[in-house]
Amino acid sequence: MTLLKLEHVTKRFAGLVAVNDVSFSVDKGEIVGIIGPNGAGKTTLFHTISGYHVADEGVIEYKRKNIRGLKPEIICEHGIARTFQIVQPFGNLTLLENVIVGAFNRHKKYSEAKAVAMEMLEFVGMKKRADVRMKDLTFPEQKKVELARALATEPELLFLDEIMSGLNPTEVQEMIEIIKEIRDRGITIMFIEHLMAAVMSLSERIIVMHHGEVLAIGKPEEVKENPAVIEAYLGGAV
Amino acid sequence: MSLWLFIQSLIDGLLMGGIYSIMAIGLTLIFGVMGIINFAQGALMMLGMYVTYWAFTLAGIDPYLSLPLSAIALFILGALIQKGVLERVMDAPDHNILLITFGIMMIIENTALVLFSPDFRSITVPWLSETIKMGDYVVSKPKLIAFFISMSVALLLYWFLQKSYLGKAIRGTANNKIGAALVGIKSKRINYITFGLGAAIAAIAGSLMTPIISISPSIGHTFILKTFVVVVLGGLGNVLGAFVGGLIIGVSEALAGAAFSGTLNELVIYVIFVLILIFRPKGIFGGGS
Amino acid sequence: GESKDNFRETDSQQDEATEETSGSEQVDVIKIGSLHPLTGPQASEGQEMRDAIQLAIDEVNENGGIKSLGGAKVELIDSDSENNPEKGIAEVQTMANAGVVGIIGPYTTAVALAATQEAERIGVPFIVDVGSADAITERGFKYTFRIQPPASKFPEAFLKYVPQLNEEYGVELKTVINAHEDSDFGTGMANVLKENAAAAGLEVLDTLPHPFDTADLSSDVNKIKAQNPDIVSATTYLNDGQLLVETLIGANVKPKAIIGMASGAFSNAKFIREQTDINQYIMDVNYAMNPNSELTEEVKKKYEEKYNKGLGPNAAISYTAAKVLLDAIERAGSTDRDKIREAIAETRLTDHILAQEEIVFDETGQNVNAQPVVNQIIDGRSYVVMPEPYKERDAVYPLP
Amino acid sequence: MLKVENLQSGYGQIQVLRDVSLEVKEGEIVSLLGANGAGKTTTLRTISGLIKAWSGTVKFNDVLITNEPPDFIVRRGLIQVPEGRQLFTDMTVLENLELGAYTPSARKNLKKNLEYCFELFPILKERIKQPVGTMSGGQQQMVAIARGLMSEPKLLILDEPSIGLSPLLTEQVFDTIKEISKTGISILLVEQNVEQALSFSDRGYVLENGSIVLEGTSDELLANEDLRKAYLGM
Amino acid sequence: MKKKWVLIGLLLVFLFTFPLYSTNYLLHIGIITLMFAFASQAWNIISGYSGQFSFGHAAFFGVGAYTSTVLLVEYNVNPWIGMFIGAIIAAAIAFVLGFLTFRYKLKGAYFSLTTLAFAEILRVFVKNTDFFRKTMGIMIPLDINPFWYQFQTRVGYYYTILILTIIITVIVYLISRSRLGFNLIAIRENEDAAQSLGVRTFKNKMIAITLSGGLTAFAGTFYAQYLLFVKPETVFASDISVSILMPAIVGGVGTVAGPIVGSFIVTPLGELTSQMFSNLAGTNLIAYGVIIIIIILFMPEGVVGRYHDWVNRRKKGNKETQEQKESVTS
Ligand SMILES: Nc1ncnc2c1ncn2[C@@H]1O[C@H](COP(=O)(O)OP(=O)(O)OP(=O)(O)O)[C@@H](O)[C@H]1O
Ligand SMILES: Nc1ncnc2c1ncn2[C@@H]1O[C@H](COP(=O)(O)OP(=O)(O)OP(=O)(O)O)[C@@H](O)[C@H]1O
Ligand SMILES: [Mg+2]
Ligand SMILES: [Mg+2]
Repeated sequence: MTLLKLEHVTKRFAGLVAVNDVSFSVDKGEIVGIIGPNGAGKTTLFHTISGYHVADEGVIEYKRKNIRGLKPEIICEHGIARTFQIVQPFGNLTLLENVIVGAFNRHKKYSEAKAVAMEMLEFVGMKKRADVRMKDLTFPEQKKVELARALATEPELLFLDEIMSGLNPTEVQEMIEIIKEIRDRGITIMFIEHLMAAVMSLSERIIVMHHGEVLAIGKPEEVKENPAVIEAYLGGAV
Repeated sequence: MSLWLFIQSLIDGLLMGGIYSIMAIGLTLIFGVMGIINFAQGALMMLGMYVTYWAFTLAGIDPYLSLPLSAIALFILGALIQKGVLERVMDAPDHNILLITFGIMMIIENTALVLFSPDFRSITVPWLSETIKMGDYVVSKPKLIAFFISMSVALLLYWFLQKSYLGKAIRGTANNKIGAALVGIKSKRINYITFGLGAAIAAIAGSLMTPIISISPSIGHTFILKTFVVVVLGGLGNVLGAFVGGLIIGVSEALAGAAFSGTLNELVIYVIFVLILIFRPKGIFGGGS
Repeated sequence: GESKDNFRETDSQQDEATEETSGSEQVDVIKIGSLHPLTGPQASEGQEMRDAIQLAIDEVNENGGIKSLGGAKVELIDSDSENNPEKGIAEVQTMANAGVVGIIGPYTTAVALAATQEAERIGVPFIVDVGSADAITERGFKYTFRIQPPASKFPEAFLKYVPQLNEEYGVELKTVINAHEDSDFGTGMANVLKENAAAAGLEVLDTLPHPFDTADLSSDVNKIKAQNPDIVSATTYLNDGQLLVETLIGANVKPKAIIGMASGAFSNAKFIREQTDINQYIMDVNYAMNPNSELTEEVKKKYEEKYNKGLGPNAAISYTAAKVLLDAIERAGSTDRDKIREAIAETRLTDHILAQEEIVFDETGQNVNAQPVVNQIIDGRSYVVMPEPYKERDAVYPLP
Repeated sequence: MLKVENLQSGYGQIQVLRDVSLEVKEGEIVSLLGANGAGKTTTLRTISGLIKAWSGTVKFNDVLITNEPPDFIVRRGLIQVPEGRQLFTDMTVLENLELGAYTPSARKNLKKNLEYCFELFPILKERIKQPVGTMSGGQQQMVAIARGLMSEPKLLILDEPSIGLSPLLTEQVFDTIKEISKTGISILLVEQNVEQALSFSDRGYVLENGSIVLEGTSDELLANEDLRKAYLGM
Repeated sequence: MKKKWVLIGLLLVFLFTFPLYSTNYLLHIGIITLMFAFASQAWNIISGYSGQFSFGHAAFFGVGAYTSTVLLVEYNVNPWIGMFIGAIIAAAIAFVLGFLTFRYKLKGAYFSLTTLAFAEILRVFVKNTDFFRKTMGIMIPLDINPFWYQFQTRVGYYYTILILTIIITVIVYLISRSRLGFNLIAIRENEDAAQSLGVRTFKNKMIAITLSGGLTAFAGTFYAQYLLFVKPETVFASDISVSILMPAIVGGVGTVAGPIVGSFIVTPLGELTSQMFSNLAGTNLIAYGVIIIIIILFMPEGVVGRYHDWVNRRKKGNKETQEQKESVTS
């Protein structure tokens, strides 16, 4: 079943086309990786889908409903959650309180929200530090809490923007497991990442962006071999 | 409204606007660039007025000659305030800084009250007291001078902030303190300079106004609210915006004063303010939404 | 109605405080309170008034204190109202607890309303020196007295005197524009002026309010210029009044007369003395000191010597208020607040410095004979030019 | 060149570093490795004077710089490209780079260094007028590195410079680091890209819970079983 | 936790029995303190919790004071009822203000200054409107009867404002633990992040400002009834706005106890300094300014924030030493 569908989506910033005529769709239960050079428009694409930017052109459908132009909070209520490439913590709140905010998306009662939040913190392995203030964490740690926070909103579709940056290979491995488990809980995932190891092992499909356009879509192996992708993005690596 | 009334009001409004501008320029530096909501700005201006007043009364120094004196004196005081107090709260939330500057205002004002007594004082400078008459229209000399100095200060400060290394360092420090430290900026010193400059400009405003109005320790109150309005109207930290914002407020106040009865002209400036902000939430030069 | 009798609190604390001072008549010091704005924009006037009260007290002390109380000395407890009603209430309380037998104050209406109400609750006599709203003495309070004439008296006097001036000097100045500060003080007078002008044969072309701390009056002056009235009348404080005159001159506006109504500038000693290049022939309908009394000269001199500033009419009123209170204490021969209140109510003071008949209070507590006179500034001095018997010299009317 | 001895520091009451000692010699590339939250960034911040050392010493070119203000340290040529980038986001790319060359010595070579940075990251030249805050994450990282280079470092400290960079650019940045190092500039590098980092470092230290638990040449470290397990996931 | 409730209980006992052993003067100070505690608590909702810093709460205070007074004087409406009508009108005005500002995403200083401008607009409007008797103000006729919100002695006023303050504190406490409260704090801390978590920022801010404005009006009515007159320059003054925000900042913004604790510091402090420095006018305000600055320098998170910090640190300290012990043994 198609969960998310983009048709000819374009987003411009004064003279610069950051996302250019992008079309693709994502099925329920998939894990889709997005890669592309810096400034290719990946984050802008996430922002556009999740309502932080309004697409200048094109159609964005989620569960057959047009969500283009809706506000981020409404899109979240529809079931799309996200994390940020540049972390957006509630710095003065504790980790628990950070996640409770997310949990309140589906739960009205404090006690319920708190229970959900605790569960999510435990899930990402941060429960121990539930009472620490968010601003006292390192960036990778904050990203984990952001993940817990996003999960606490109980989404069906989850966007992760470079959630593994700053993790060492072992930690990346752990994160990969966590993401797989999220998928196993029935949540569809789109993620942006520059760590090829992670991208290759997680993605069922990969979308490659370049200059705001989709350069290639396909299975990891196909994409890896694509000369255009190698030229623009991978270089000699991997 | 007759044509005469319209044009005369326009002239008066522009000139008064120049005064609001010069007040706002100092504030926009402190408020917009450093992020300090400085309630004490009016009190600093008041001190500038007293410097000019005493220089004139005790030593017969012309107000425009004592202008550098009051600027330097207040620069030093501003830097000391930054060093003594504000430096310690630069990272604190805005509302704390706000209350601190409120406290500073009380201290300065009441110290002036104790030292100088609450009496209203004014100076009469012979060569300034004649107005310039052009037919039926009159132009106040000290206001005209204030207008041009205000404009020059705006342009100079704009150039300084945008083009000079020190100016960039000031903006950089305001934008990211850690970043500034990591490129070798002495951010503490930069902050002394910035706050000092803001205070010095307040002093210039005060000196320019001394021939125009009577001074007393609480004179700052007359201007502070309007000055805040002008700063926001021009866009925080935008020096040219502050200048233009001052003119807008001055002119609209004068025209509304001519058109309406009562003190509704005060209403008009606030309504204009709210309207402008609604359509240009970052001030007139801040780029609309 | 009957509720008013209930208004006084029967607070044990309060009674104790009173008893302390009233129990025996062997007292060493008698305290009286002053409540004025000593900080903020009104501080200049407030401090002048406080100083005048101190002067009156010093005089009594130098002359052997309160004789009926065995020469007890009088002490001033002064307090800062910050021109804030709540603060006024608190200060009345503090002073009452400190044992004052009467309070003098407070300059602005807002504080006057709150403070007199508090004094009424406690039962401590409160003499309003300056505080203009008619309402202050219209609430049926027993402990409130007022020296200055109520606000409505000024425009009434204005409307009486101007036709007289017209007649005496054979001119027809008919049209008036009234520029006034926009608190109840100026607005109240402007209203009365507007309402009653026609009956006096005058026409009010416009009334132009401004905030007392304004920095610019060019709008108002432009409007005056555009309408060209015979008379510019003004109710102002000091700095706005001065600004008004400066702006009028700067804009080359030449009315045939500038006449203040209780102007804080045109009767201000400093303005009169120092602003000679702009103040020539400006008139003011205001309460004033009696120029023909030697006592006035003496008090003025003492005040000047002691405080190095001129005695203005506000301070003169405060001085008089203190005199009234001290006189009442002397006659009461007691520090009992009620007895003093009664003594104040029975005041008949002829030996005073104001330009008015004997000081007598009516049943509302208003000094009934309080009356404004017409002053005119001539060559750096203010003269009473109307009415008899206070008149010092002829007016220069209209402006040459 | 840089000598850190028995450094202790932390945030508020919480101690992070416990007796950290390390050394970077003239012209060396040294890697500082460690898990998330081990204290790498804290070490670098303490060296640069951004947070106070509780005890211990930092010497740079034989000058004691412990607890000197950051600008003092920067003026001596110890430059850091920090975690979180710490850019002047409201200012343009060009202004950021100009401020990079704030110290008098760096200011002299502003033009030349600017050219060098633009050569390295051509996109920055295209975007000199763009406010940095509106740039993509990777682009911002480029500005951060470029700003560091503008300062004419003698010792360049890089806290995870490859964060957010595409593989191609990561490669390029590592090449640049090698190149810089060849011009005689010493490098202290924190990287999660452990294998790659060690491949061109001379030596490395491993930090765990605020203490150095392992040190050695890159080859030694790469051969270390524990390290491979802990950081390379194998 | 338990300790906290004992503390609150003791405080309540103290507050309720206060009139028994206080003087009239202290009672007056107590009343003013509670009144600003109340208003500051209301301010706390929009400015403390959701971080939208209002400089203009005098607007709502003034509307409360004027509404009940005009209704009483002109239409003989009982102030107890007028108080609620005042709150509704203030809430409506707050709603409009919120709509104009939040709809167009005004934030930070831009929002603060707009609120200030709004208060000024109301002040200038009232002082130019005949219906409100311009600057003459309106006197409330004396009619001492609790039914008409006038009390024989201060004690009645004291209990009225005490109960109002307790009610608003309970309301704020409930908000702080509710979804609304978390949403507001999230907005304060990071609006983008809040949105990503489904927090309807506009709606929540609208609720907060409406509630805050409406509640502030109760303090206004109280003030009018206590002084028995209203004037534009006393109830719409920017001084009132400052008096409203000061307790919360000194006590700790965004905390339930902050505004109360803050008011019990700020108001009596003003009195204390003016008693102690009564010799030379102005020195009292200098002292006051100095003390306020010192408090903020040393307790940047407010007195309550400071207390929390201290408690947390103790807890954490204990835990930490425990952990260290454990790690040593293992
Ligand atoms: N500002 C701060 N206040 C309090 N604690 C902090 C602060 N910054 C970091 N910490 C804590 O100090 C410890 C060490 O942090 P540090 O940033 O040095 O780690 P790191 O090794 O750089 O990790 P990473 O790989 O995640 O960047 C962590 O537990 C972190 O939570
Ligand atoms: N608010 C904005 N205003 C102007 N330009 C912008 C804005 N946001 C992004 N851009 C530009 O749009 C382009 C795409 O940016 P985007 O953040 O989507 O890149 P990205 O693919 O996520 O890159 P990275 O991998 O570095 O994160 C970049 O050139 C960036 O500079
Ligand atoms: Mg990105
Ligand atoms: Mg780190």
